[in-house]
Amino acid sequence: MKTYITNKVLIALGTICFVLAGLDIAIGHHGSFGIDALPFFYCLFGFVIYVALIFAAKALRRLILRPEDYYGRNAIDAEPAQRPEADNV
Amino acid sequence: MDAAFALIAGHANYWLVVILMMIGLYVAIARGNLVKKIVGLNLFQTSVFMLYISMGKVEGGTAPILTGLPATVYSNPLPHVLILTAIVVGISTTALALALVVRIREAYGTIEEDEILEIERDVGSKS
Amino acid sequence: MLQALLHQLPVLQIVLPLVAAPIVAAFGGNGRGWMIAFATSLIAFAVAATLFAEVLDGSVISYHLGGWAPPIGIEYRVDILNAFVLVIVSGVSAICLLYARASIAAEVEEKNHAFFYATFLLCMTGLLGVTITGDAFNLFVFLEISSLSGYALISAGAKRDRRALTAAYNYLVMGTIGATFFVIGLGLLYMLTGTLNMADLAARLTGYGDSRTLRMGFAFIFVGIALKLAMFPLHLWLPNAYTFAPSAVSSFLSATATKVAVYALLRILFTVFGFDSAFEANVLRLIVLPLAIVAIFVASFVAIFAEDLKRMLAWSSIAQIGYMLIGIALLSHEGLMATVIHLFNHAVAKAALFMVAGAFMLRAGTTSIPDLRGIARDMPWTSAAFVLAGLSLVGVPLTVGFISKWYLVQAALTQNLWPVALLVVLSSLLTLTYVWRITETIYMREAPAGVRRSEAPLSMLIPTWIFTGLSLYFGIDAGLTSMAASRAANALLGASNLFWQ
Amino acid sequence: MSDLATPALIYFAAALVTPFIRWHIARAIFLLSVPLVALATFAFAQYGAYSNLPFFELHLTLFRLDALSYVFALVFSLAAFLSLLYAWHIRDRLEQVSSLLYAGAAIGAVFAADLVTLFVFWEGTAIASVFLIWARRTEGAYHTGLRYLAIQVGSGLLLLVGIILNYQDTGSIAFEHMELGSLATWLIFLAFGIKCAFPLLNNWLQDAYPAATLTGTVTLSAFTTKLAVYALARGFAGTEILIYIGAAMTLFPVFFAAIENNLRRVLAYSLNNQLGFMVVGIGIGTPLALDGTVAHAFAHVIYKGLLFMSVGAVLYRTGTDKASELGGLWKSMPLTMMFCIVGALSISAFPLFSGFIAKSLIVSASADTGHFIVWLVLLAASVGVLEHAGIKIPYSMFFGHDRGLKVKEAPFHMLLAMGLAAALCILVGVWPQQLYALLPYPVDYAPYTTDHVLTQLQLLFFAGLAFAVLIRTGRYPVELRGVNLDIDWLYRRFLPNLFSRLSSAIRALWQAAARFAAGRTDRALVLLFRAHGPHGLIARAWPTSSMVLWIAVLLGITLVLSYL
Repeated sequence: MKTYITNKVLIALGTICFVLAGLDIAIGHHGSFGIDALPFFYCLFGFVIYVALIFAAKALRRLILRPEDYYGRNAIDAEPAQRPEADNV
Repeated sequence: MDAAFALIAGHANYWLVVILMMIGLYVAIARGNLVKKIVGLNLFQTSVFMLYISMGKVEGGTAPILTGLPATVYSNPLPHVLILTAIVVGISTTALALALVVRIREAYGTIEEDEILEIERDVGSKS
Repeated sequence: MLQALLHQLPVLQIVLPLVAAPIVAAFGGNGRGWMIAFATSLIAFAVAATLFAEVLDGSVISYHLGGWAPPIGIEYRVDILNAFVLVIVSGVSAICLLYARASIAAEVEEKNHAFFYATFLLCMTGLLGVTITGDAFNLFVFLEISSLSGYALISAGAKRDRRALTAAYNYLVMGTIGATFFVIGLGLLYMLTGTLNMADLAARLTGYGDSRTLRMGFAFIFVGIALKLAMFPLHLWLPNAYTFAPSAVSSFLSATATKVAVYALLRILFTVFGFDSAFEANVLRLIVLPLAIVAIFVASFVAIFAEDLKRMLAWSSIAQIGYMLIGIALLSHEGLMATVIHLFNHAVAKAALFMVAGAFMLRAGTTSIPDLRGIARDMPWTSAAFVLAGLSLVGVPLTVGFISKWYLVQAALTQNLWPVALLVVLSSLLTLTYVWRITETIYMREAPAGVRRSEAPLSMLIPTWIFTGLSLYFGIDAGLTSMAASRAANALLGASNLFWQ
Repeated sequence: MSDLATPALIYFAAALVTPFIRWHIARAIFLLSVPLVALATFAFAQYGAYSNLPFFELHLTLFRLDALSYVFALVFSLAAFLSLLYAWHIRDRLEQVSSLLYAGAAIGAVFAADLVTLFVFWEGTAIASVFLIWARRTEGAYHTGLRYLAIQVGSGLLLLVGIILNYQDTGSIAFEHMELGSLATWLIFLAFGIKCAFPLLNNWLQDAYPAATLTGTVTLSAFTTKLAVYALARGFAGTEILIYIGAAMTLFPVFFAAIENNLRRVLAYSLNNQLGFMVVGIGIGTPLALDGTVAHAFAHVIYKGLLFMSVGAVLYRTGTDKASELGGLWKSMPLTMMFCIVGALSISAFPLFSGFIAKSLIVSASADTGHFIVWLVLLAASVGVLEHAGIKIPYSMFFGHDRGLKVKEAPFHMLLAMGLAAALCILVGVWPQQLYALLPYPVDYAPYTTDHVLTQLQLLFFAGLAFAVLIRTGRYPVELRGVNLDIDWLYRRFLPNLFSRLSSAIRALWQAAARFAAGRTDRALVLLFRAHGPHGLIARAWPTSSMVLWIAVLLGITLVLSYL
């Protein structure tokens, strides 16, 4: 299956991140609490939290995912797709 | 003993009124026939008339018609007058009630309350 | 000349409709009856409004019937409270008569119209009389005039449904017992005091102190009036009577008859008994308050499940009377204000709602709720009036209903009766439920296919909207009602010497 | 009569007229003019209280213009204009009228200087807005609307009780700062909290917003919750508990949003998360934090509206808003995609976009006041925002799996509305001083420092990198059809089940005890109905004898009580 996140995109993103991390060394940043003044704090925080969030959400889904007609056949989630360009969507 | 006697005899009019009142109310409650209910109602009202009238009696008083004699003791005429009015009200009530009973009889073919309720419930559950 | 006429206003208030009634009965054929009745009610309203304006400053007009001075002669006594009720009764009569023309033409047989309007005028005479008189026995007579003509008016619904007859009969039996109880109580008071003038009674009763006869008299009078005002569980006559009466009559009686009874209760409780006895407080606190609360909930539930619009409105009346009784039972200035304002609110809103029911009856031929599906499409103005008047019944802000509930809740809270306050607020949800149920049916449901109903005639729409407009107008500009209510409450409490004041 | 001046009246008057304009283009133009006219009435007015309406023993003030109410009314007017422009094609008068009433009520509430007026408009927003859901005219929408209405009206009732109690306590109905402590203030706080979708009170939002019409959702997203933010800011600024409530609000929706399939519901969770930032700001209560809250509310209304518009445009063209059915639309709807990405960048707080210059104030304020944990939570929540609103929304609609959908670009008026909103996002992001000048307190804050820009970019890009890596390794969650349970499970499944279990248990007991098998009792209401229904014990016609008996009973009780 075709994906939009091609190697090129990955490399581009990686490069930007590399540059940003480099700037952290070159310019440095200040922090309010000490821990956030550490080098690469924001880089690591962003990456780790994102991954953790996704895994936590996937675990959550195991618990709470139900079929669309769980709340009844007439619930809004179980309604069939609307006719495109209908006014009352 | 005397006291008990006084309680009964001294208030004889009240006792009569109360008994009559109870009979009237009982008829109104217990009888399913609409006309009999009205009779009960009449008894009930009449008992009240008697309460008023007996109330107006003054010991040793005469009928409240001016005699011209200075020492005459009159019974109190006011309750009597009031009761005249109340009697008129009572008659109107009875007349209206009887008229209604006639109409009910035309509409339902019966004047027994339980039969009428039966018919009405059938209508109610159908509609 | 004019001045002389002005002095006769109190008696004119009664005599005009009383004299007009036989005229209507005799010459009222071909629609003339309606004309005369309507004109009379308009004049009566003008008289009531003039009286109201005169006593607005708190003064009292005392009129001696036939020139006989009270306490022997009969006195008509107008103060701000009963002038307010007079305005309500005569105003509602006029507007209901305006409405009645089209509605009665459809619901009552042509040959009976003259008698119908004559009876209507008599009923109005009775209600006005109860309100204006200062004599307790006279009050009974007027009460019976209004009740008897009321039974006849209700039975006029027999053309549509014969159950109107049994409803009228039941009401008659109950009403007569109630009135007789009232007379018994009055007799006992007369035995004690030898007077029947209310002001005089009040003055003498304070001198007599407590006695068994007094208490017994109070109990009889209280039960008698409670029956007339349909206090739960003495309400059993009301649902059928209001359901099967012609719509104009339902509208008229629901707006006036029970209100006048509430007024009579206020008069007796506060003016005559003067309210200095613990036993009255007992009765109010231990009987009226709980029964009123039960009434609100039970009657609201019945209204929620009702299948017929008029029956729903009738049960809702029983619930609304509960609010007025709570206001009385709280025995405070704010509570009485709530009662008086609610009196007005309910008169106006319920009259409008019954008029809407009548319009539906006229155009759709039924008031059965399932049959009214989608009727808002065909009768938008009537339906909109229902929603607005319904909101006033619920007590939504910007309607009169909110103001009376506000005072009621305040009154309950100042006495730390917060469960009562809470129940009052909760019960509004029930009211909302049954109003909403109708709104949903008439607006959201598909109309039955092929059914087309035209909008109600203007002669019915205008009265409906007058009432609806009033309940909105006085909800926003609450000055007049709350001022009148406040002064009325003052007058009532001032007449009595509440022991905790 | 009395002084009823408030800009809300213009909306209400227009709502009265709207149904009678027959030609729909004329109606649409008329609608568009309403927010502008209303805006003109207060945009250039001096601050102050303008109306004084005696209302029995109280005095109502319908129109109070100060810095706080000005900003909110301004952004509400903009939102009303944009959503009406977006809804240009709508011919349904019900929806148009309720949009006007809803916007009017929200603006009226913002200008209310006393609690009674606030209450009236508060309930007004509830009642007017539910028609935006019902305008969808399906059974599901009807039931969802009822749930929404019950909760919203419930919030109003709590508010009313709170107001009455507060009046008892203080003798005042003025809407000013309050201290939590009495029952009255707690009730008011709770009422605000429900409308603000506090954790556990939040679910009406996720339940209702995806159920409205596509244009209705855009309108809904602007007013109700921001009104609650306004009310909290006015009444409870600096209340400490709000900091923690807000922090929880920023975090928990993030997980739900990540796995939600319905894109409008994703945005509803995201809305919840954004409200969290504002609530934190209110809780901190320093001038910087409050400015941040107001600025964020302003920016948020615009970019969240923009995102809802882009999802709505896709829904309009494809007929669905479910991620599992969408993808690859960038070719057919390039402009919508562009605007959507502007919204996504704004909400993720990329520098040069409006979210950045607003959210930074709140995050900085939390750091300044030394709330370390809260600060960390906000930072983590920012990553979450990027995940579901910044990446998932545009990615799943315009990229993701190409479903081969062949559709047209969104209609012109939608593009115009989105373009205006996008332009606003960028304008505010690039020139924040214009927005800062409107804020209640003077702002001495420079968002564009090297430090700040750099750390923000690091945070966002590394999170983006994580996304790319997860996608490539196949660990990013696939979009699945289905519903995810939330608090609404309690009242949509658990309680009904419990009731039916209970009632069947009661039925079993009842039958065993009385051997009284009479009809079905599978609903709790049936017992009630049996007593009160048309043929129930209480409701049916009674013979006169029983009535008379009641009279006797009551007389007896009265006599007994009289002799006590």
